[in-house]
Amino acid sequence: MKFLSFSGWKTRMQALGLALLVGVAGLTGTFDVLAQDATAPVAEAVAEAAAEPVVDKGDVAWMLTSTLLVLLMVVPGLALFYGGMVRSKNVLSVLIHVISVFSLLVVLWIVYGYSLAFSGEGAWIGNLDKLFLKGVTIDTLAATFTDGVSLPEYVFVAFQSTFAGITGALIVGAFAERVKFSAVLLFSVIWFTLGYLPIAHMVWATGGFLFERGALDFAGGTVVHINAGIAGLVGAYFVGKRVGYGREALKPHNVTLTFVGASLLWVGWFGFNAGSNLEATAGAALAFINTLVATAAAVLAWALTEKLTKGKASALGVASGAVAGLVGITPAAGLVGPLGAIAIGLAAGVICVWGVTGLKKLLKVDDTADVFGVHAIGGIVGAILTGVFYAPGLGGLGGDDFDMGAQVATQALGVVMTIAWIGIVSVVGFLVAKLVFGLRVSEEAEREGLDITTHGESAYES
Amino acid sequence: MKFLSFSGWKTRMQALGLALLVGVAGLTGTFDVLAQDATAPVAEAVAEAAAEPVVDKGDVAWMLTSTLLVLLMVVPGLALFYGGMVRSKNVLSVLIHVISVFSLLVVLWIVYGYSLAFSGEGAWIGNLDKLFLKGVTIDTLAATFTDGVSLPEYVFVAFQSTFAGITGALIVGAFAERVKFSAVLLFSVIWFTLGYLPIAHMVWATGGFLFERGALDFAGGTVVHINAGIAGLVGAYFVGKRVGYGREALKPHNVTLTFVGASLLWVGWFGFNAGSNLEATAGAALAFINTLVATAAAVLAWALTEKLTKGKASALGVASGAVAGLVGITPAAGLVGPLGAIAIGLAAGVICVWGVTGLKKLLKVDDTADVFGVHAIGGIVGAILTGVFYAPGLGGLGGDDFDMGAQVATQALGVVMTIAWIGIVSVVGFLVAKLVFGLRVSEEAEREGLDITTHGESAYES
Amino acid sequence: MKFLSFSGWKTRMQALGLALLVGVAGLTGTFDVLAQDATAPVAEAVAEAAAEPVVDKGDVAWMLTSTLLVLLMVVPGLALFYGGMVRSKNVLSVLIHVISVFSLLVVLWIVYGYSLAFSGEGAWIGNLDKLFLKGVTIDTLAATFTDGVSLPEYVFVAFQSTFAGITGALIVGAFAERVKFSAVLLFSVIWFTLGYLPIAHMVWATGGFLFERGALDFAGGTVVHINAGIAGLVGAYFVGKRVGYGREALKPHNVTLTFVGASLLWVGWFGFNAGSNLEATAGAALAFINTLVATAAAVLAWALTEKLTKGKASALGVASGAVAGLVGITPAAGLVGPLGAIAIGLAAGVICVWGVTGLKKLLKVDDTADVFGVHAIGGIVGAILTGVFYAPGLGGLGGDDFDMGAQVATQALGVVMTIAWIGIVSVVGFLVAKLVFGLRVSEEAEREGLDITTHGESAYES
Amino acid sequence: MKLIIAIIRPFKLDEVREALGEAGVSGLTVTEVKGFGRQKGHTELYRGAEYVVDFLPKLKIEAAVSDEVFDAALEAITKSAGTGKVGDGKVFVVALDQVIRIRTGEIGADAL
Amino acid sequence: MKLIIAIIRPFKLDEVREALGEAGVSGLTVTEVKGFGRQKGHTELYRGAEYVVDFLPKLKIEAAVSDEVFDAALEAITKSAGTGKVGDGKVFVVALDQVIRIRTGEIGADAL
Amino acid sequence: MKLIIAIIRPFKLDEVREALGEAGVSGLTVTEVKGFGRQKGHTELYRGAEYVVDFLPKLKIEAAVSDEVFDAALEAITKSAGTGKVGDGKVFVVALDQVIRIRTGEIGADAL
Ligand SMILES: Nc1ncnc2c1ncn2[C@@H]1O[C@H](COP(=O)(O)OP(=O)(O)O)[C@@H](O)[C@H]1O
Ligand SMILES: Nc1ncnc2c1ncn2[C@@H]1O[C@H](COP(=O)(O)OP(=O)(O)O)[C@@H](O)[C@H]1O
Ligand SMILES: Nc1ncnc2c1ncn2[C@@H]1O[C@H](COP(=O)(O)OP(=O)(O)O)[C@@H](O)[C@H]1O
Repeated sequence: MKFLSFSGWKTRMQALGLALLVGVAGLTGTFDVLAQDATAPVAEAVAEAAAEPVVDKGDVAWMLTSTLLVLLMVVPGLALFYGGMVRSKNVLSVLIHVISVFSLLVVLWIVYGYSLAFSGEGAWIGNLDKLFLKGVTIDTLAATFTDGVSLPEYVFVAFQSTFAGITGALIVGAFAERVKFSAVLLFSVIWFTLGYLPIAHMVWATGGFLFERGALDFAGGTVVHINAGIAGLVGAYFVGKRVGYGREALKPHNVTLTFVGASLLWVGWFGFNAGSNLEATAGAALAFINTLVATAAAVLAWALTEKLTKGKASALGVASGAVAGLVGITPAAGLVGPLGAIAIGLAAGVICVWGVTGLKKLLKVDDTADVFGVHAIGGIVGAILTGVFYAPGLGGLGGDDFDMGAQVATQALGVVMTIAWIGIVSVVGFLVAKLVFGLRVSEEAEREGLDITTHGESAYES
Repeated sequence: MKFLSFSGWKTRMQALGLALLVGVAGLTGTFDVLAQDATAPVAEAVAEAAAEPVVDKGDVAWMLTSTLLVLLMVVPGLALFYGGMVRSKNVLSVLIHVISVFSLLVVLWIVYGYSLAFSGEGAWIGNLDKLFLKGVTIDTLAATFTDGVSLPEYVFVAFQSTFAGITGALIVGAFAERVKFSAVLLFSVIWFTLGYLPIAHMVWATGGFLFERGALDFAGGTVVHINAGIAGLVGAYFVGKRVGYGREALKPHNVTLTFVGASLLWVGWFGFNAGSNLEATAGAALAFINTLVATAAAVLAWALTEKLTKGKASALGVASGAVAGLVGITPAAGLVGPLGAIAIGLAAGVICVWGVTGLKKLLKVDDTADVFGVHAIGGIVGAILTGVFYAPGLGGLGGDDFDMGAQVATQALGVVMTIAWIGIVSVVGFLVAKLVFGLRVSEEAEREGLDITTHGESAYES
Repeated sequence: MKFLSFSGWKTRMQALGLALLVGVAGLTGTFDVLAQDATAPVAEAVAEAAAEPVVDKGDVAWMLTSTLLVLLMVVPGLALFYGGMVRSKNVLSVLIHVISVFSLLVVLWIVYGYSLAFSGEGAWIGNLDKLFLKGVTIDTLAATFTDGVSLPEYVFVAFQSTFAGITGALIVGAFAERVKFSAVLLFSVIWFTLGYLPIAHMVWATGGFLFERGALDFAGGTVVHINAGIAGLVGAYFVGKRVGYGREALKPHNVTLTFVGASLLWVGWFGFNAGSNLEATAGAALAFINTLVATAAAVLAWALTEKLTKGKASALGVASGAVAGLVGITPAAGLVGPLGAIAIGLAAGVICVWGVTGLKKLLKVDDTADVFGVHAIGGIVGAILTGVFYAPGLGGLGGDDFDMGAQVATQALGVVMTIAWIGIVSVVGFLVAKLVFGLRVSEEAEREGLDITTHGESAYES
Repeated sequence: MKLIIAIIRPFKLDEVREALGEAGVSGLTVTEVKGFGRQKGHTELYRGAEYVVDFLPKLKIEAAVSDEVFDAALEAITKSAGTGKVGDGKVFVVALDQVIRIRTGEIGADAL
Repeated sequence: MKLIIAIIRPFKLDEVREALGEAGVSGLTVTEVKGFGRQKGHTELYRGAEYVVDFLPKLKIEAAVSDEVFDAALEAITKSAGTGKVGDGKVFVVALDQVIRIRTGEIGADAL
Repeated sequence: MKLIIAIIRPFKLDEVREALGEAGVSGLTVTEVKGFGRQKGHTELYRGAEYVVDFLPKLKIEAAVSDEVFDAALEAITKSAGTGKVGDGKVFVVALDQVIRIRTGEIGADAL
């Protein structure tokens, strides 16, 4: 296993990268100890054996619905969630970043992403056999978690493409309001290729390193949220703070939009979480109800935490709480019971308040939309607690031989590997983007706003 | 049957309560006359007998979709519908009320709501056997209206939880812009426990008082809309009028948002209405097309009524017309034919214009978002007309022995019982909330706006 | 195949009408040459034979979902897409036009639309056997493209009603900000009756002129988009330019809303395109993934074209690009492979930039929301390219005997017929509306804005 | 002629307008402004940051008045706009050289 | 030097700006305001309530001018802003004590 | 007493406010305005049309000051608002006849 080397920008980043490397190396030694049978219900990407696999139209209906729900999460969901949080002079730039990165990654997914993620059974990455969807036709199938039950492969390709797309789009919230559009696009390609595809393969594909070790990640807590949160954090460091940060009030220009965005994220997330069951069964229903109640609990938890610590519960708070709950329940969605889900939602809601306040201050970073504080922190909370509430005694679906300690260790391994891998890839990505295009617009352009200066228009007129 | 007694706050409220009590008492005497076999297609909550019940993935797909559509109705749908109608200084408070009440009730639904509503076959309320969803697992099933066809119980729990949540959220529109957040939350819990759960049980659960009498309420005209409308009306009286009401122009700050909200209510309502069929069959399709055409008819009816009576058809009007039509068709959705649905839509559209203008003036109440004028009035129109257009001769699904007079009487009974029960519970709820927290913010806080004073933020910045 | 020349303005329109008539007559003579077996997978409206047709609940679930997605496209999708593009003093009028026209057409669909479009097998129009949905019940079925697989007829009626509704609603964007509301409604009825119903019948119904000739139009490229684009263009000519056009900056008042609208159009379009498969099969999945990737490609293509030609990629551009891609892929959705879809998306993205800039200047027309430049141009690009990428060698589903030249000619025939037919009908419709109500509000009312002057309200208050 | 410029609390607009009307002032022009002064703003919370909102929403009323009604106008404003709490606002008076009614070309007091 | 303050109809802005430009006025500042005067507003309908909108959207133009161009500027405005209907607006003139261009520190007419 | 009217770049507000505070000015009123002057606006693109945005967003600051602090206030503004690039804005000074504090009825310099 080789990692890319890189050289100085901020020594802080180097230190971080090195520390992560060491951490991973250390953990790698414990893999055999932690390893256990991959009994977790994760996808065998494409059916190969399975005599006469059956395709059920109910599954197809649900999975198509789920796929479009993930699109709904991105546009307009995420775009509004982020767009409302920036100043009105930058809202269009955020919308453009979100839709462009998503579009770009969806196209790249067809070109080589799907193949590298889901074709072949290597430990770290797939192969290029399905470049340009070669061999994928209206007749090919993809396996579900149930033997003998398949989906049209196009369904699986489409569903997974939206996961890649949303992960990339999540990142851009961290350095909004000052980043160069070209740099965002270049970074996205690098991160997608070297970061997202390997992690997705490792976690979800047969033969994948973490998949084989039994790491539980029902719908993408590590692959999507920790991943995006870390890449965002690195980006926020590299791009630097906004002009006026810490002095002026850099307020959301439209909290209503942010609320709408959070609401659509909640609605769409059922596709994300219950769709990850790949079938319209009671398992999907469990993932569904967990996604409902964990989020509700997190909304209440965030509001209460704000009320107790600051005296007032805010709308930005309930919106953030919803997202925190959603992130937290993602890895656990189909694996824990509703009470476990409520517990995870409460934990994510409370801890992420700290993620966007105390921790954020500690990190001295200007993460515009708190991608790190919500997605990475909430993702870590969820990943670890999945290992806890999977326990049958706590209402989870784990078997009688479930070993909580071992599972939590495996979960931690997944978290640390993702942090390390994505941390390094992100550093590389931003360094390259910096060299090629530069990362920031001029201070004058930033003052005037990216909408006018980069995109030639302003969002609002009377 | 005992009702709670209460004493004075506004004599007006007492009089109302008493009148309702008397009305109910009178009607109760006629129950046996009205009673008939419960042939109406309403749910037996949980399958018990049914040798080898079948779960169809198509049903699961549709019901999961329906459930998330109801969530879409609440956030962002209802939140925007109401949020656009208030002044910009209060929009966030409305959004927070809607999402918090919904979240709270969904969590309480898991804790004791589902059990009290759907476990056990009492006439007035269920039992506590399924507290904390005890005994509900990935393997338990819930019955549909078709013998031998079941759903995973989690689907039913989730679907029904959103009904409870939206009903509570609907109420808050009536006293927006001046109510205390804490009072809203406390009232919601009281109303949910003493009001919503009994009514839902009575109407939808086997053994329920109205269920057994054959009251028709396909998707919740009484349980949801009349219920919310009455609670809202009582709340608007108790909380009192907004400062400046009647003198200043208390205008919607953003009619576009209200329009978007109404649109999403329309879209989501298919989950509400066609989802209430519990299966993806022609019955769902009938409920679906009725929900489409009744609403279209109501939009046109409201616009035309405004044009004729005021000279101009407004956007707030078409948005309100859509909601009125949706409310009106709710109890009838799967029971009448498309022409009956158009008739109901036209009636609801025209009559609710009066509900929010003439009647509102008569009542001398400041119902901010016209929860009473649209949801209670539209709900009553729909409940009664369901008894009419259910007639086979009018395109409805009623059998050949259908007796319109008896059915309309049964429908009226359901309406009156709901009004009485919820009226009393709401009075209790608001009295308690008044005692504990007080109902209103200070006049100064009201002037400055709840967003800043209660929630510490403002919605819009440039 | 000849194109028409014309001169003059009022005379120009007259000439256009005449020329179109002549053109159609001329083209009709070539039909037999172009005709070929109707192997295209288009719907037989209602099952008649089919011993024991099967209804699958998965299909019902998907088709109900698809139908509501088309509603989502209209309200709030299209309403916001257009509403954001006009000035704030006219936004409500646009919202009202969109929802009213949709509502009106949905009701008319029940009254006579469905019958004229899908009952009977004439070449040009159906019959009146199903007036007021006579004979349509909860037990009647509609055929799908697969023998022996049916849908409840109500599903088909509802699905198709939304197509009629959205097509009418699309038109109103072309002459927004100055047209009379009454004229819009009257025109819509004329155009629906004489324009939409015949074209829908010709293209989609058994016996229909174009259907029998094998014109490929998977989801309505001609029936919906070229149709709406042409009607819009004619309307923009008839209604005339906005006051100030060409001198003042008539800017979108809220590009964020337009972006949200475009996003919801994308999300909803899966119902439109993948729903047109009528079953939840791999065919729907193909239409689905094509709708995803073509749009993504068009977003990138439009942005890049703007960047290269104007120096800056705009948000209005990516939003328009998404819609252009969606329009382009519509006729091809279930017929080409994903790479073909990407190609179509790229083509539509690039060419429609010209449609809304260069071509628009040439036409000297004030098409407020560029209905012609995006829907007609994108529709033509898509219709023609469907004939290209249907080729099996290019990844399409065409058989081995596929003849690209002949198919493209058939496609062109469909395009020209639609342009001619709708051109003439629109001229008639606007002339009648002009005579009856007049087409434009007064200049003073236009200056003050339609919201206040026609609808008695303003959208935004503080 | 004088130009009276008054900064008032937004919710006082209707009262002030009526009072001015009674004092004989027939027209006025209103602008939404943000005011900074002794009155303390609320604290707003955003993720990880608190801002004291120094600038409070106020309305600026401008009314051109003839010398005859000037005193009555001043009194009308000060009476109708006050609440007695910090932040009630200020009235500024500036001499007007000239007034023209665009529609008619009338000048001076006739134009008011 | 004078400060010309004109209240005009919003759609007249471009015409007025051009006219002022021709009259030799090189800069101006525009504010969105609400005007109350003789012109009647429309009635707006909201559920169960009708409001007469007294306050109509207007634009306020402020232009500081030197004494040389003053007369031409006044005429430019009154000519270009008129429609002859009630609500065309007013022009107010105030004496300017001083003008400074921030960028250069120039003062007086040079700063205009 | 003088009324200082300054047109500045929006992002300079905080600096100017602080500078004025140090100069002894305790209150001010801010309006969002659009300015037209030498500074060129950006070109905005809309479908098939390009518009040069002549009017740029500026802030107008109005501060009533006593004669004592007048000079310091002027200097504070010109120093804190400048960037040296075209578009920094202007300061206009108008004589104030009277100032009244609504809350207390104080008049003149006491009211500031
Ligand atoms: N010197 C000043 N110049 C211009 N505006 C002022 C001045 N002082 C106060 N204001 C305006 O008056 C408003 C009220 O002033 P403030 O000091 O808060 O209370 P009060 O008027 O009761 O003393 C401020 O918000 C500001 O808009
Ligand atoms: N005395 C005044 N002081 C300040 N502004 C005024 C005054 N009178 C009128 N205005 C402004 O001028 C606008 C037009 O005035 P109005 O009386 O409606 O028509 P006209 O100018 O044609 O007489 C008003 O809307 C208001 O903004
Ligand atoms: N004569 C004027 N009257 C009123 N406002 C003016 C005048 N000239 C300039 N301004 C205002 O000052 C702003 C800056 O002026 P500009 O000519 O662009 O740059 P500078 O102040 O650096 O010379 C303008 O946008 C406008 O708001």
